[in-house]
Amino acid sequence: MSNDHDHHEQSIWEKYIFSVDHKVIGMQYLFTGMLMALIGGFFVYVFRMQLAFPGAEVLGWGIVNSAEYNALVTNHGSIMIFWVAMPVLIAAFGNFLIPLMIGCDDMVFPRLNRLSYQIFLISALVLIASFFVQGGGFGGAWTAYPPLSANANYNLTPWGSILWLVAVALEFVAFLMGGINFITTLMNSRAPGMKMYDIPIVVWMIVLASILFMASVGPLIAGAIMLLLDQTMSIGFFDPAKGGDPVLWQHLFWFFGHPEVYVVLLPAMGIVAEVMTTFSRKKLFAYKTVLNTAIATGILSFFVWAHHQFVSGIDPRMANIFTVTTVIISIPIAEMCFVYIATLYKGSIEFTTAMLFALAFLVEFLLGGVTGIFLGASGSDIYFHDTYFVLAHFHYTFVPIAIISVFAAIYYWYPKMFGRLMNETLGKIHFWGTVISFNIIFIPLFILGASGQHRRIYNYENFPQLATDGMQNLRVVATMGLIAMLVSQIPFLYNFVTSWKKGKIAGNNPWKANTLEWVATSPAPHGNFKELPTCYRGPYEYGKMEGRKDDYWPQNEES
Amino acid sequence: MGIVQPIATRRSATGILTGKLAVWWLIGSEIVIFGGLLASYIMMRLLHGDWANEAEHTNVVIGATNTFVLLTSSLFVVLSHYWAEKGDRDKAFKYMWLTILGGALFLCFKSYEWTHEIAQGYTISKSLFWSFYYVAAGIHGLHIIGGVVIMAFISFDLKKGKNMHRAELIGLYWHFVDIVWIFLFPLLYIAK
Amino acid sequence: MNFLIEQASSFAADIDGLIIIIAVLAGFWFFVAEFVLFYFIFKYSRKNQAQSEYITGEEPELVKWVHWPHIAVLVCDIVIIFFAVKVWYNVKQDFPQPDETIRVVGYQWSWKFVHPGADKQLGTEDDIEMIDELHLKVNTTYHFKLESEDVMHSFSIPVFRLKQDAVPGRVITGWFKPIKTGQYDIQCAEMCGIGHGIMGSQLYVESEEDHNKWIQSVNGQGETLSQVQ
Amino acid sequence: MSAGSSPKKYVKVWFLLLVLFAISVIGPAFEIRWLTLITAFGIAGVKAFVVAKEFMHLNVEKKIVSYMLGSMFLACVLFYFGVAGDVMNSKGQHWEKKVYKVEKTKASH
Repeated sequence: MSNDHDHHEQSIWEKYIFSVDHKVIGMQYLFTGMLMALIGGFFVYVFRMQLAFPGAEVLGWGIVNSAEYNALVTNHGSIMIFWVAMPVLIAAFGNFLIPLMIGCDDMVFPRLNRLSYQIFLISALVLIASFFVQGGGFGGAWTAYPPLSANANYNLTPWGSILWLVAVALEFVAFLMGGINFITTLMNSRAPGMKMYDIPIVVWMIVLASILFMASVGPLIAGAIMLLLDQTMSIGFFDPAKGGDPVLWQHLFWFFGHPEVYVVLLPAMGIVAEVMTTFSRKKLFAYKTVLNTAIATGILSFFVWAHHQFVSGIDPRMANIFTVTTVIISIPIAEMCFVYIATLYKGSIEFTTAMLFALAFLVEFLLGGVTGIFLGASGSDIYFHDTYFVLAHFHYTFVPIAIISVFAAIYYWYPKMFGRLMNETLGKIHFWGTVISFNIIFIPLFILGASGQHRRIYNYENFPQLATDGMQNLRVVATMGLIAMLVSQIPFLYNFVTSWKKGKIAGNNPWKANTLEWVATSPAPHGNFKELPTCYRGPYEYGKMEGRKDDYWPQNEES
Repeated sequence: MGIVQPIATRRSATGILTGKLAVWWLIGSEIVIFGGLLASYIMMRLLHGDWANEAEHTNVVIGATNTFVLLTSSLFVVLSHYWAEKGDRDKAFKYMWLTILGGALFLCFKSYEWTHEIAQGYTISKSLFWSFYYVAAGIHGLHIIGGVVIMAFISFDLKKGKNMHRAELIGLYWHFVDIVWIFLFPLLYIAK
Repeated sequence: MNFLIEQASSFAADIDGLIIIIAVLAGFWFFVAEFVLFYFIFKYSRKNQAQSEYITGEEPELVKWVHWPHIAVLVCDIVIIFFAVKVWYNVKQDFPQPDETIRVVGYQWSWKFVHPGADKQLGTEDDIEMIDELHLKVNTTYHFKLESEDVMHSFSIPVFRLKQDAVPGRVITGWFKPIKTGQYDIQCAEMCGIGHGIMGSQLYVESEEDHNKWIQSVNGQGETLSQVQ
Repeated sequence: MSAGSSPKKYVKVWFLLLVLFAISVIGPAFEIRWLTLITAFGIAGVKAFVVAKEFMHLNVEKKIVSYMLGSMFLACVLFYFGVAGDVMNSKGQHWEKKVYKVEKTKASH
């Protein structure tokens, strides 16, 4: 059936600002996420300079006092998770890819899709506003443990904490609405002939992530309302003097917190699966195993949350249950990594920038996953909890998830978004600059953490055992690594902007991939396909197949 | 700017209408929100035995009548859905407005109840029981208001015989709000 | 491989032992996976392998290569769980009889330590309250009663491998037994506001007679607000 | 989606709900703890099932919907049992809550 979709020429206002096209909304999320990443990156530059050169004036900020330091640390964490990782990984690539990859013309609810971006934009503006209010930005860590977050005379940021909480709550609402849109679209609007196991893994992962998010965020939304009342009307849900219990907030937060990290992990694994299979020309090793381990990880992720609270006041007997479930959850993830590595076996790997980033994801994420076992085992967590070892662990998982796999996705789908290829040499410079400096930052932080340096401390000169020259040099090395990593983003931004007009024309299928988005023209028009495609086979038919000249077999081709 | 409904919305690989599937997922997300709040309330309630003294002052009579009102309005919305399914515009419209009346009645009783309780000094910050009472019943009340407003819009469509399937969608939402109240009523009013 | 800092309490060696076990087991699988990954990257680059093969991943002889490592990882995990729970039980659940009990109170931006004084009984008027200074006798088993007066703090002595959050509204008991004399840091490990970074305290583990000498010297003077270095 | 045979059926279901509702109000009046528990809370569960099955047509709906709603409810139950140990108790292994004197207003009988 022909697709009589676009009928009248839309004004700029309709086409870009108030668009209901899933691709434009995807780009809006992507640009907002990248802008917030710059802000988060600036924050980490400022407070790492303070750590490397305590008390010195930081270029571009001035003297960093302890309240500012806490606000910078808190909002670096909040921005990078809620306003960079989730919007870019789930909303930007979810919106852009899901309709294209399952062969339909748009999300099922275009206006709900636009509304969820608008609420997300408001949440980002509310968060930015929280830095300019009296008392400055909220400084009580992104976990916002009460009574510090609930009581203004404890956190000394009366407006900052309220605005931070409202921003996070709005962001949850935006992603609940977005999630319902994604899940319903995948369930109902698949191309004819696309059976469950023909759906590309990245689409599966993004929708699984939306389901995990929806099922885990509920209690925290109730918790956010309770905390908001504590902050504004000093009600006392979490104030022990009034009968409340601060540990209740910790449970509400981490019941959401841990499924949340799998919510951002799964789309990243999906992106790596797409990029890796295309550039190694290899069928994904055991598609069903990847899918089943993803679902198993998702379900298990609801049973592990209290490993964040081993020493934070929960009953020691509970800790034993959670250490068992936490160490067990490393099984499905290890299985998924083994299967990804097995996909490369007997492949023919072409080292494009996207492929380099996908491989770097696997290399780096393995170290992130392995160091997590030190923290999941309750015994060793007594020592490592809230040290820089924890910080290095979750950066070895979050940076590959939110930065490295996102770069792989941008280099891979840029031709489909803008119709032109990004420059490969600039891409390689950007790749080596980012990955090498990333390791220079966080290997020293592992060592610092193992020698007892705790997180969020503004100035280590107060602790003689931490103020040794050796440790201070490690902090300087880490800060130099960070500056190198930020500087090496310049070739990427330059490449991103100039390739818009000056990149090589890409054509529909530059990478010779199978999935349906490469059937549409690049950039795809409103309504995506002239003829909505039918799906005949799985998305990963790569490799030498008898009777076929090419080493790939697009999903929509009949023969 | 007329938005053309995408073809995606008309597809139904699962056999469930897209709109209804979305409402089921909305109800799923609401279960976890109310569930988290009520779980926290139950735990605190088991800790603080003395809340039973506070709960003495809740008005069980109004709570019971509100339960009756919501049960009846659930009946009306399912009848409205029944007649909408049969294509009878007027009956669907009539029962939808009876449901809206039920919702409005519920809100009137609640506001009467709350004004008296606050007048007697049982405000939200009197004690933690009352905080949970006002937060839980308050969020539920907001959901009733949302439901009533949406039902009004849908009833005008029903009158014109457009989007008749939406009667069932708002009916599902309304039944869910009724079920939440079915659990709220014993937890807040009865547990003495 | 004393990669970590010195062990100044009785259970520090247990925790370090667990860390080494995990390092060996997890590290082994890490290097195996990285080696295989890099081996595939170099062996199957387009230069060496022009044409890729069609492998579904359901072939038994290939699945075997993923299945057995998967089982081995499960076995390693069970070993890790066993040792982790054992260490956790000894440190956080099964407490030896205390020789002395102290009180530790965290408040916005200092630690207050209440020593039992000469009579070794808390709550008597010869108790010694110290701000940001904790004096302990080596080789004696201490119980500490931890509480917080305002927000979440975390009582952490890295050289003891000790950490326990101070939760407002709760009194949490823990134990330790110093085995080395010396002066060490005490840190706050939970974000507690703008002074979180200056909440450091000094721990003095003294021999028997030094400790008694110290008790005589401060006897009855109560709080001594020593300046933080 | 057939909306059931006739309106009469729904009125009967409504009546059943009213009966259950009456029991759940009368039961607690006897002030017997276990009776209150069964009537008030047990019947609430039954009413919820009746509304879900009859009015929301979950009995004829696709199975996946009931599995989804059930798993969301299980998430809440899991949350409850994971957290109750700390919040519900006033003391546990090596910890106890400092009970603050929340001014107890004796109910004026």
